[in-house]
Amino acid sequence: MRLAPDQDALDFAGSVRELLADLADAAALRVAWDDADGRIPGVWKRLAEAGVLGLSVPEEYGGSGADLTTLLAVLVEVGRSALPEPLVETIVGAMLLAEAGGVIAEDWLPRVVAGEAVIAVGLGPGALVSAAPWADLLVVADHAGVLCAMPRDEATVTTSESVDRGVRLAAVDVPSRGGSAFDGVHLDRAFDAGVVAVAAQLTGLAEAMLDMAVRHAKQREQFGVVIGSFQAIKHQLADAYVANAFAAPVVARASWSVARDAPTRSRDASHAKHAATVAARRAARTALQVHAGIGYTFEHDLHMWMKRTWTLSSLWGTAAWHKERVAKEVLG
Amino acid sequence: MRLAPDQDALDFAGSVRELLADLADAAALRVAWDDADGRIPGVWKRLAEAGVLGLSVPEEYGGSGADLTTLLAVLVEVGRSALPEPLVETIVGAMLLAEAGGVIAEDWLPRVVAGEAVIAVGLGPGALVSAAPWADLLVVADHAGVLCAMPRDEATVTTSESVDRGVRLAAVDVPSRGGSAFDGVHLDRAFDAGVVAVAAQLTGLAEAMLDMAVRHAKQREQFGVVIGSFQAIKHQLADAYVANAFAAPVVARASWSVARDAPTRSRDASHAKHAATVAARRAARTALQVHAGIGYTFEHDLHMWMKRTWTLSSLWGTAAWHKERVAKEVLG
Amino acid sequence: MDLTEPAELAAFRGEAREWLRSHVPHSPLPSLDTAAGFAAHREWERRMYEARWGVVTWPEPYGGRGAGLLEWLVFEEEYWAAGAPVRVSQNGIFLLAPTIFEYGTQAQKDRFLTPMARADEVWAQGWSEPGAGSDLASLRSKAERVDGGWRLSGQKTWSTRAAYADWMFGLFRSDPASERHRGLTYILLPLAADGVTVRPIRQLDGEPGFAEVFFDEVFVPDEHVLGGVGEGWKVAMSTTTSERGLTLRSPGRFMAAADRLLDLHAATQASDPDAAAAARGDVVQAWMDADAYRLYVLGTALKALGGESIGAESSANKLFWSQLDVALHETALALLGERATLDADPVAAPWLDGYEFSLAGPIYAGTNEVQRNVVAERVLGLPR
Amino acid sequence: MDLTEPAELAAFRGEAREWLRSHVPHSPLPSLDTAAGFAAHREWERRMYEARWGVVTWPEPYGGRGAGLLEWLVFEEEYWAAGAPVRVSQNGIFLLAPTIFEYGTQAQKDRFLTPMARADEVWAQGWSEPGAGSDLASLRSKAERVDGGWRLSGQKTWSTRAAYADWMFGLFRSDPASERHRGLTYILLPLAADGVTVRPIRQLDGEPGFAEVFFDEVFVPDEHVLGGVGEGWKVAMSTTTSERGLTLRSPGRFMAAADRLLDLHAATQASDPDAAAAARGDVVQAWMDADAYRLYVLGTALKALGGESIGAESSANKLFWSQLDVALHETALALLGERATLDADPVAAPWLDGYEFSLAGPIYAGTNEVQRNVVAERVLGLPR
Repeated sequence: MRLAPDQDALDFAGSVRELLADLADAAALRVAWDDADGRIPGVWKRLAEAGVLGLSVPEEYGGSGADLTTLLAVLVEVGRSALPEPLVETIVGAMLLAEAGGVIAEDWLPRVVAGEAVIAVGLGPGALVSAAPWADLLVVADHAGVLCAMPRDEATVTTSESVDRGVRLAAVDVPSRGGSAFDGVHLDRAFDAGVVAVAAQLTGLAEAMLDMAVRHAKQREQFGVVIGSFQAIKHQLADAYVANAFAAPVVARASWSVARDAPTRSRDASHAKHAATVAARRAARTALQVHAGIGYTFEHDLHMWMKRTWTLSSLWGTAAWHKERVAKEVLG
Repeated sequence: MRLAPDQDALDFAGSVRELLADLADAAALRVAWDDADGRIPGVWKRLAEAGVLGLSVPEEYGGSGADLTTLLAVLVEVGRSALPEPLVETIVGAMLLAEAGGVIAEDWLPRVVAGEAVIAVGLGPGALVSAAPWADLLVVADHAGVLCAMPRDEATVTTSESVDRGVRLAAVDVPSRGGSAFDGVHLDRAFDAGVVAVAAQLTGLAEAMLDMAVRHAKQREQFGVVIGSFQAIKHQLADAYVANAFAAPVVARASWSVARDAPTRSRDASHAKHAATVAARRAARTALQVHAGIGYTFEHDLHMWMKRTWTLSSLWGTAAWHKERVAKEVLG
Repeated sequence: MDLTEPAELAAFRGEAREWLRSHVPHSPLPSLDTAAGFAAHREWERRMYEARWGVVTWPEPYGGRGAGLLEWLVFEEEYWAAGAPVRVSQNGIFLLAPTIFEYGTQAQKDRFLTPMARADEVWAQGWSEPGAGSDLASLRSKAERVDGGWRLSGQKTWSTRAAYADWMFGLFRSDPASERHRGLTYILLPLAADGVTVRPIRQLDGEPGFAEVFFDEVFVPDEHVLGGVGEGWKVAMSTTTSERGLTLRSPGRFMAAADRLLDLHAATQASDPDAAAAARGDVVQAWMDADAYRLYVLGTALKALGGESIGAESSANKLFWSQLDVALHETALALLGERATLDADPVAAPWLDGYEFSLAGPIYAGTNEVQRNVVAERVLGLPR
Repeated sequence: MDLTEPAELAAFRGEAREWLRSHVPHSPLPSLDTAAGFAAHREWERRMYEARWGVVTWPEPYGGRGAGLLEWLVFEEEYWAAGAPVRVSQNGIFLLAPTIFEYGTQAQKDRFLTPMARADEVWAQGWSEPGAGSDLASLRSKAERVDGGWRLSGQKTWSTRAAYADWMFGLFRSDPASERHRGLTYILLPLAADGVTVRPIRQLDGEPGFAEVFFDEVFVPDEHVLGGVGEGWKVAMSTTTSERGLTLRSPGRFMAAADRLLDLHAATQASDPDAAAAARGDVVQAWMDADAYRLYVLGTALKALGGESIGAESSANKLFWSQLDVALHETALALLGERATLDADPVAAPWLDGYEFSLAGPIYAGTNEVQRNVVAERVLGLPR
């Protein structure tokens, strides 16, 4: 038994971490935030070259055919770097295409693997489609509620500005008879995969914010000592650490449940998103309080991580939505 | 304007505090707890002599005709001493009798004022009647749901043992055609009066527990210093203090709303019980954590205050019940 | 006990409500953190002042109404309930003015109060320094004695409003040999003075809500010292007590926010009943807490009017409102669901702004960690 | 990643479940804190031991099954799910035995382990003293060198089970000149020895769950020293690490409690739907937290089996389970409403007992304040 990614997956995630530290550090992130496009030039292609984009695509389409448990550690790293790239959306979209098969899969999946196509998906309780303005292909419901895929320029995409400049959220309006309808795909499973992927990012975000806060607490002096020596600082950091440490295995288990399509899949996915959201929001609040004034500035990096936390909290179902989903399973 | 009892009422409560410190200190309480009866001998009579029992009884029945705002400070003192006497029940019962008037009021109210009669009442959401085993007169609903008054020995009173040995909780079964039916009394108002009275006791309990904890924190040494010098201790005591400090004016306002039968009476009463319950339970948890091992013993006095807090939390509607009552008013 | 609003107070409330109803701008002013918005807010303050609603607590000769604490609370309730703009003059009229009334010379009162109240001169605060935040007494910006005045050097930070303000009040170390709370002097200076550099700092929301201010041999004449030389800490404490206490965060503001939260909940009940149901407990808790805050402040005000000192209660106050404000806005964001971060959405944006603003609450005017120490030590008597 | 239960583990689970189903007493045993209850619990341990379910992690020669960590977790899940009695031998088999296996001589193993496992000898712990609680290193009970052994004097307190136990293990200061963690020795002694006085202390629930133990020149022979003289702190730490970590509060206990909470919620849904609705969020939170605790412990166990050291993670562990346990029981009391304090009510009483017991969680085995320091300092690397 193992409740952690395999060593190979961890090693792979380690290499992605290095790649991101190199290409997508806080400075690069800041540039992307100021840019109209909002993405970090070149990273997507490099993620493709590193094999990240093809990781969960079946081998017949040029991918590695791995499952969500293998992607998990990569997603934590993506969260840790607050990366503004449409990874989750593309992974989930690719999962649906692979399941649908046929021409559409043959057309698009090799392009996903090569880093030449971005997919955005509209699943779950929300109306906004994350990454739609960046997408080449949209997988969304039409007016009749039928899921279909179409190139982005065949739909009407209306972007809503977010305080998190590293995402693009949009309403998507689909023409009545546009796109290719999907048959026989497991929407719920794809949704749960996205939910767990976002939860993994949230645990990474929380780790990064706590790291920043701990570093600050070790350096910042007040009353003649570093503030990290005060119990008031220690204890709030300890509590935030514990919350995230206990969310992580819940997220890991959910990745397994999704990969195996376990009977508890939806419950486990929702538990993961709830726990990870609560822990990450707590980490954000704690990190801000520990940083105090400096953390409240746009100049300090923390706010980009906080705002990413807020966005991922509100997408793919809020904490309350997921808690109620667990409650329905557990309590009826 | 004044959001505090009048000076007269405060002075009166001060004298009650002295009386209780004298007759009903922790040692007396402990004796009562070990006693089969569970009351402190002589205190009821002394409360009558001091005018506490007649305080809210109309003058025509030998009382002082004061309202709940005047009783408020006394009830806080009663809470502070964790007094095991049926004060709230008798006050509310007397309020109903006075409103009903007639023979029953003429019979019983002078005896209440003289400390010769205890009343227990069955109002609100619960099925248990507090103080019923101690009561001379019961004011409860019969099988048809009609409120009626009858001497205790005409009903079947089945006591349930409580971890709080300073209360007596019982199920009361009323014979079909027993007692005198009440007409034209405002049950809801009487219930709200009881709710606010209990809330006032809870703020007093919280104050007493925080006082104990602060005293302990100033004396107990660990790691070579008194534990009250640790931020971990300071901050939890500060938070518990703040919660109770903000409950107190809510309780005071509710006493006014009940006294004036304000349109917001029920909402204010429920807000008071909710806020006071949450604050007192927090004070109990904090006091126990600060005392640590010694607070966990039966020998230390703290547990009697904690258990009184638990009982008063669960009677006259729980915090959740009252919160929902506020929600229904505020949110619909 | 008596909670009936006296007739005069009710009349005052009616008058304020009437004026606000007919004068509060129908659509929100542009953001205070832009030049245009700053000007629009100055203009609003001027209209308030001219109608004698700008500084109701000040004496009549200075444009006020000599309003007492209760009237002030009532005015604030009406002000925020009317959806009126945030007060660009806040630092001056609520924080500095009480200090000028207490310690200022007649000449200083004549010079500063009216332009302050008319928002012709907007004030920024100069407390914190890069090395002196929670530990304010460790500040190092200095004032050197020169002929006829003082020469300032050093740096202040987190100076609210300084990006567009005209004047600053703050503490400077006038005795180079002094330490901690001693040897400080309270000084007023124009931000346009030679040697002053204001570097706006963008806040969480990306706007320059505060600034760093650098002093390079800035001359300030003696008449701009408030209170005695070396008495700065004592003088400043009267301001920071106001800041933390009654006059910084009036209950009216939270009551108005709680009422808006009820509206948001009602709207969500129609659009997303599950979200509304899940947030029900938090919504009513926020409303109850705003109500409790109103009552606590009212009780404190009535005690103060009765001659009791309020002291460390303002720390309890600050802990409560800052936590209430964060929780209230967290609840709103939960109700907004996926729209929570849309900062151009007309429904979501004010809540998001409010949330970002609320996050500063547990930090500024003494972090909540410091306030808990104050409550523990000064109210509960625990050892330092 | 692989969360499939291996076939051998599933078989072990099945065997345990089967035995428990047919042997767990149908009605609860009398309270452990009465003489009769203590005897009944000893008897239950004896039956467990005889069926080789008493000490599953011990090597077979000592009556165990050589079970690994995963089997132990599975056994605990089954044990608590079956509603089996609390373990009167817990101090011995979970806290002392690992230390004996690590530091004991062969003679000590032979002398102590079997009677411990059969509950013929029940062990109490001797850590805390009146002046040494959170600050355990300040303990002062002393062991003086005498011919052939040691003479103990002083006092221990909060000694769980000591009211009815047979033996005690604990730390004594054997070097009178030593301070803090140095100069301590780990000693085993019979509570029936001359000079030992046990004064039971009634806990919150009124029962003598722990005791003070006084030592008046108590002689203990050399062979009852565990580990080296003066090495007591190091030897003891292996026990307290177990206590705080995996082997004190197994997830199975909380999972069983969470499952009972679901039942209580379902029952309340019928009798008091408003109360059930109000507690819905807290009930599912308790269930999720129990599930998270199970997963965290499983993850830690798997890491430990993979050769990683677990160290300070046990502090995070203790913070989580102790808070979960209190919250879970608070929720149950909220569901019980006015019955919450009825300690003779068959539905309410176990929850009330459980609540009282849960309140000790944040205190014993190192207060949560101490644990937060440990997490902050040893995991996050903040300065002491």
